[in-house]
Amino acid sequence: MEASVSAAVNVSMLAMSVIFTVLIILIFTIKALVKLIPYEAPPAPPARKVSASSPPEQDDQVAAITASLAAHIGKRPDEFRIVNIQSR
Amino acid sequence: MEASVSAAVNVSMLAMSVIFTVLIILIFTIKALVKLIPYEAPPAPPARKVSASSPPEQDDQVAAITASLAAHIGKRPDEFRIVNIQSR
Amino acid sequence: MEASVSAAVNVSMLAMSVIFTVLIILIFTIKALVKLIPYEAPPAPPARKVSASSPPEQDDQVAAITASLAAHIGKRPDEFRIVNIQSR
Amino acid sequence: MEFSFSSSTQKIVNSTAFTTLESGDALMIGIACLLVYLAIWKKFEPLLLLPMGFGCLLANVPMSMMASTDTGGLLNFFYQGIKHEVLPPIIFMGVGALTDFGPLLANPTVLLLGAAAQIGVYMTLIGAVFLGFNMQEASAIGIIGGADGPTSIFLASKLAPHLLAPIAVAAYSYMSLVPLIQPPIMRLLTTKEERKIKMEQLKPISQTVKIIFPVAVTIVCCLMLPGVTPLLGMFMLGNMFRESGVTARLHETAETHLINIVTIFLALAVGSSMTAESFLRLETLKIIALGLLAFAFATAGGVIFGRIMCKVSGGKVNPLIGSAGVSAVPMAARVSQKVGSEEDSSNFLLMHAMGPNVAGVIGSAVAAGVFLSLFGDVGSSIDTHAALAPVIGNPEAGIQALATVVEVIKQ
Amino acid sequence: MEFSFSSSTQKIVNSTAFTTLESGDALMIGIACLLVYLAIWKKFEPLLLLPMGFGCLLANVPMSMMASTDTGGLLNFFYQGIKHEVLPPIIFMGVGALTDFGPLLANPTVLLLGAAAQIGVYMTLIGAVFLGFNMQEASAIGIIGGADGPTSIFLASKLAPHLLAPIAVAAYSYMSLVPLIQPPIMRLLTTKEERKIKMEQLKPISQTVKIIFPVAVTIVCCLMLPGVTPLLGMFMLGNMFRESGVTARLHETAETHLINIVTIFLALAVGSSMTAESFLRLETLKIIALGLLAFAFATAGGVIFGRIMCKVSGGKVNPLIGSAGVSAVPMAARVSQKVGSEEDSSNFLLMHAMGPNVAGVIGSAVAAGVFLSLFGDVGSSIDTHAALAPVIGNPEAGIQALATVVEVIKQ
Amino acid sequence: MEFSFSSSTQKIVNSTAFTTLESGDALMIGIACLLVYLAIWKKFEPLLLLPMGFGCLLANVPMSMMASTDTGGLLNFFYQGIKHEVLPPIIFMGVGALTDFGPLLANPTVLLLGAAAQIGVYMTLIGAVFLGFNMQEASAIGIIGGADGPTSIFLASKLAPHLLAPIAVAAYSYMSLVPLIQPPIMRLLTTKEERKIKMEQLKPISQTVKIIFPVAVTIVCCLMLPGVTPLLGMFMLGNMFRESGVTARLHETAETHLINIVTIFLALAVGSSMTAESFLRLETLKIIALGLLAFAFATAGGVIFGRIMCKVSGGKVNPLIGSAGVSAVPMAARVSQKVGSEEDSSNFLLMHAMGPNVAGVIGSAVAAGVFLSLFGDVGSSIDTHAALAPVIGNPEAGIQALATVVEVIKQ
Ligand code: NA
Ligand code: NA
Ligand code: NA
Repeated sequence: MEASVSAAVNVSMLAMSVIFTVLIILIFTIKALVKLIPYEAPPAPPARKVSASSPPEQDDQVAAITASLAAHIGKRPDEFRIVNIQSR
Repeated sequence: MEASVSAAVNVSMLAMSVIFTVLIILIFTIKALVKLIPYEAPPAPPARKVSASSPPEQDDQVAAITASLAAHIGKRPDEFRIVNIQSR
Repeated sequence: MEASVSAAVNVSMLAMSVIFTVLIILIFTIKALVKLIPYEAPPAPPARKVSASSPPEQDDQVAAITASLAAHIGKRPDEFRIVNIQSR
Repeated sequence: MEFSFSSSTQKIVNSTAFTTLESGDALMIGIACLLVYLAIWKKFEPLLLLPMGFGCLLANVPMSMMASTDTGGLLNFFYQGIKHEVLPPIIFMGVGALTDFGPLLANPTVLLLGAAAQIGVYMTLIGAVFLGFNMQEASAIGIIGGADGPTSIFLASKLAPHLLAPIAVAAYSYMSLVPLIQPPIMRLLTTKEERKIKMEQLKPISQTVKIIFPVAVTIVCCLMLPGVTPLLGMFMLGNMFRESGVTARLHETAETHLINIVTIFLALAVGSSMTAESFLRLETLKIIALGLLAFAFATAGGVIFGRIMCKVSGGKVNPLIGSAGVSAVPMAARVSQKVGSEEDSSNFLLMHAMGPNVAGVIGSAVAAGVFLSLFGDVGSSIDTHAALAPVIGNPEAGIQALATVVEVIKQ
Repeated sequence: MEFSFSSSTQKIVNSTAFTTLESGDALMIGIACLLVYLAIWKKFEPLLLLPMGFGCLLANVPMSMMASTDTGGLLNFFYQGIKHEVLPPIIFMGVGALTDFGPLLANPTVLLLGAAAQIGVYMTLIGAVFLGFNMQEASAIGIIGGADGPTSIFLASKLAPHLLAPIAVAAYSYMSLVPLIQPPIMRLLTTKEERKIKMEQLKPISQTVKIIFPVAVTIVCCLMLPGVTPLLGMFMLGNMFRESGVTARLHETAETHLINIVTIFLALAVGSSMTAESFLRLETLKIIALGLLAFAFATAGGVIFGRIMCKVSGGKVNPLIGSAGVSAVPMAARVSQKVGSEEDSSNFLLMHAMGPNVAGVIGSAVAAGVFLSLFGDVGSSIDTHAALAPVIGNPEAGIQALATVVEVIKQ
Repeated sequence: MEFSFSSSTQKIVNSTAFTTLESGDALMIGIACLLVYLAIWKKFEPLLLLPMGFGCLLANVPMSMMASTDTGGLLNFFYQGIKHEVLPPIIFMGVGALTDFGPLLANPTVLLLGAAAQIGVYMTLIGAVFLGFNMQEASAIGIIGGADGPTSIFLASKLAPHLLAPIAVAAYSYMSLVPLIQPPIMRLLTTKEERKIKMEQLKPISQTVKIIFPVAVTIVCCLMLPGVTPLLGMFMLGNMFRESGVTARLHETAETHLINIVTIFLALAVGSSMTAESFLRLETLKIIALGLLAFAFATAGGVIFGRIMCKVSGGKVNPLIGSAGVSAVPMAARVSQKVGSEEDSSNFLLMHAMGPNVAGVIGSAVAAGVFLSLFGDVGSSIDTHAALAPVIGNPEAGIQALATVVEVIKQ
């Protein structure tokens, strides 16, 4: 038997110390993080804008849908206008 | 040509015998199984209990929802009580 | 320095020529393809046939459903008849 | 190194595939396009034949390094998964996850139909030997009659890797042609009255039996024919995922994305082995011809044994379900249903045919196991694997024991 | 080669597994069926124990070439993924993608409970040494007390590969038994009043903190214990996929099909190492016994430290959440909830117990890291990998540095 | 072995990464955090840069065995997939499954824009040679201007593996910066009137053409430039899965979980090659600078050729769609749409820009093919693969033929 029980006890004490050391460092890291970056309630979702400045993604969608629609109804894209996309 | 047709016939007869042997053993295995474990119609789904002994999973759900709700409405979990979770 | 700028210029001119060559060949390939196989508007979806010649896939479905139903209501498959499967 | 315009041009021109394109390559590219055409417009097992055709296309571009023999190439990498028999068992796991053994368990005697349909395998074996193939090659060709892609690929990669490509192409093509090949044979070998027989409805099966069944099959079949364990064991594991009711996550993965991923790699790899050198041979034509023989005899075997069962049971078995014993799940079962309903539109054979249909899968796996017991040799497998795991332990004690026994018998 | 009917028959009979089936194989097949039974009917971690049991079944069919030691076989191929430590980290990535560190971040001191529960690891280590295992083996056995499957498999494959099978079986079995093992210990070590303590609701945590946390853990822990980087780093990467909000695709794949695929391969491979030779030993019984010890002491350690925290905090901490520090996510946290609600049905400990629960995962990973720092040796890993990448560079400068230091100390 | 408390402590302290952490490692960890920051908060190609940054973080923990050069380590294992050119083609298959060639087929002349944008590649090549890189390195750097991640990684791993990390980082970073880099160049090189041009609506394309197109591209391009077959062929296969209509299962897997899995492995592997030794060099800064040049010239090339097409077509082509020829799908097409709608909000260029956008992908693949024809050498690939498949056949007949030709020319 290569390993003795006393060695095992030594290793165990050491390892538990290391574990507590590492996790205590982690606790302080988390506490520092939480203090530095406090929780802020997420803002209420903004009301849908009806003005020209719709979000850029919707611009894409309008462009894509317009082009498809144009292809489908056989009109040039500037002969009609999509006013609003309503997601359900 | 290493292999002769007669050898092929030999092998074929042997192989068919083995296949039938194996599958017949399987037939009897299945018959034994089906006889030992007859089909039972699944019981009708039990009516939802309204009493305290709700299933353990729902306990968890109630606990989780209560904790979340508590965090949200800013009350302690014991200041209110979730009575029932209705799945849709 | 193994490579000289003049060699790089040579390689660049050559490579651009190759790229244009390959892509021009591709353009003509596409043009030929589009000419050979013109777009045809997809036919309007055919009205559901009510006659005996329902599509083969539905035959399977009717067979499977009939068999299951037979097992469930305890009748022989020929004692009843599924007339139509309506997908929603 | 000089990079003058003219020398570079020369280099590019010389490196185009046109300079080394031979007529064989061009023909193979045509065959690749044919496979793609059949897959898309004729719906010939498109999940396999489309990537297989495309792999063939890529492999036959000269200097593309995409043939299965191009060490270091992409498709050679996927090909290792066939060579080392990793991919077919994973596909079989997915097939198991997709298979419902309920109809078989409700009427286990139809396993005999799955056995009888294997006659196609052996008629083809004899035919192949007659045409000059050796025993290993003939076995790999014969199993086309098993009508199971992964089983064919698994056996071919073990017994006759040089014939893998034509065998795989034949197996999947004829599988797609089942609705054309089978009906005339079925009508020829049965009477109108037999085709009108209505079968009793199947009795329901306990879920417990469905769970125990894969374990039972594994123990029974693998103990008797250990060589088929990778294939049959994984098949049954997939079915356990399905029936156990406690491994929904694994079941879903096995029957969707895992089988799909492996199918892509396997089909590309098989396609990459379709080079002019290996495919444009007389052997390929022989295999194509033998494959048709295999399917025809398998169908006939199933139907004739169906008639026997019909007689023995006193007319309770419709012989048309016998043809489903070739497997080709679920195509062959649909054919039984269709031919039956032609005589009597109120005759519903589909569920009854599903039993012999899955029995055919087990039957061909067993047939493959018999071949592996007779002709299997793990030498090549160990050689190639040596690269992956240098610390070769004791090479397969069982085989050595077997060799010893054979030695003793010889003396 | 002759293929007379009689010689062929002889060959087939000799190649059946029955001719070489020994009682050990049969017993292992029985154990495989037991595992499958426990997985399906007792719901013992079925995602792992079902394929593990099935892998054991396949591996113990003689001549099936499915044991982890059968070079060239299918399950040997999957086993390479354990041997080279590829599969456990990928599983850990998926676990990270499934883990919510919110409760831990809201109350970070519960990390101490995750540390305290590791006492189970060390009591078991001492016990194992007492029973005659050497230090490496004892470490691998001890980590069963960490109650994390992938961590156990990862450490066992590094420190004691010959004990992998019993360690994995013990780890997953006892994890399933947590609802039986823990409650009596929890009731024994706490008073009725302590069990009734209601904890303050957790405060919400900024998403930014949740995103930074995995990076912080990786830097802090991996710099201190580099050996555990594959495991802990991938765990944290999975969590980044979850919390970052910009990698939804990767998150979904990591927590579903990727972890499922790897689970199938890993469990089959572990099962394939359960051969009679390696499993039917006295050591296995010792490991099973020590595993129970590990879970019991881990639970006790957590609960006792919970009482200390209760005292120190002036009664704000319910000691029942300490037992969740063993990990076994989320089972152990549910046990805390259940035992707590037995005393007072309005006491909701689940969320509070999730903190120590995930802390326990980090704790065992750190414990594994300590073992690797002390006993880790990459020799075998390099040997096997040599086959995959012949151009071996400098074998791990760090370890060499370490070796030098050790040399110096010895002098 | 002694395990006294003090000697063990010493061992642990010595094995922490702190003892060997050098300033380079620390700096690289900082760079890793920067990449993660850019990925999450600046949304720089997060699917790639997040795992890449995390891989860099893990690789730079000393003694973690996670660098791409650590034989036997986890990320070295994934790195083999780049080294042997397996992962980029699989990603390209997924990209093909996500690509709609409809707009390109409706207006095939825009392929010229995809060709013109490659001027960025060559201006960068010349610049790189000017800055002292050799021809292979300069080619790999130049292809950053192709604005295709997998193409860049594929070419870099073949021609200049030591520059893989900075090239990949530059390629993905600038791709994310396309909305910032392109607009000023586009406005500078076009007149207000040109930007207002409205293009005719695209005509619909037969599904049959969409199916035949990938086969046609494969045959035309791969026969002319065989070296690019793994990349372009797999790209077209993915597109076949999409358009054929008969392989929905494979299509879904290729464009979701398979590409996701491979992306995780690829990005981690690229990140793991970002070690202090390989990344903290003057070359990296040069490459970052050249990459910006590449994107700027590619944009300019596309726009200027757009003006030419505008002239030739009699004002029917809006030159703004030229910038989309750099690829960076679909970002660059969106930029065309945005800059166009700034002048006239009723101008819808997005669909028209999708044509040159996907043409740019083909264009860069062709450019990569030209480089491979000129400078490709499979030596290293064969060397490393030798380990995987010992039975090396004839090493790539085509390349040998090429070498012979080169010899002949030299004389
Ligand atoms: Na069959
Ligand atoms: Na733990
Ligand atoms: Na491009």
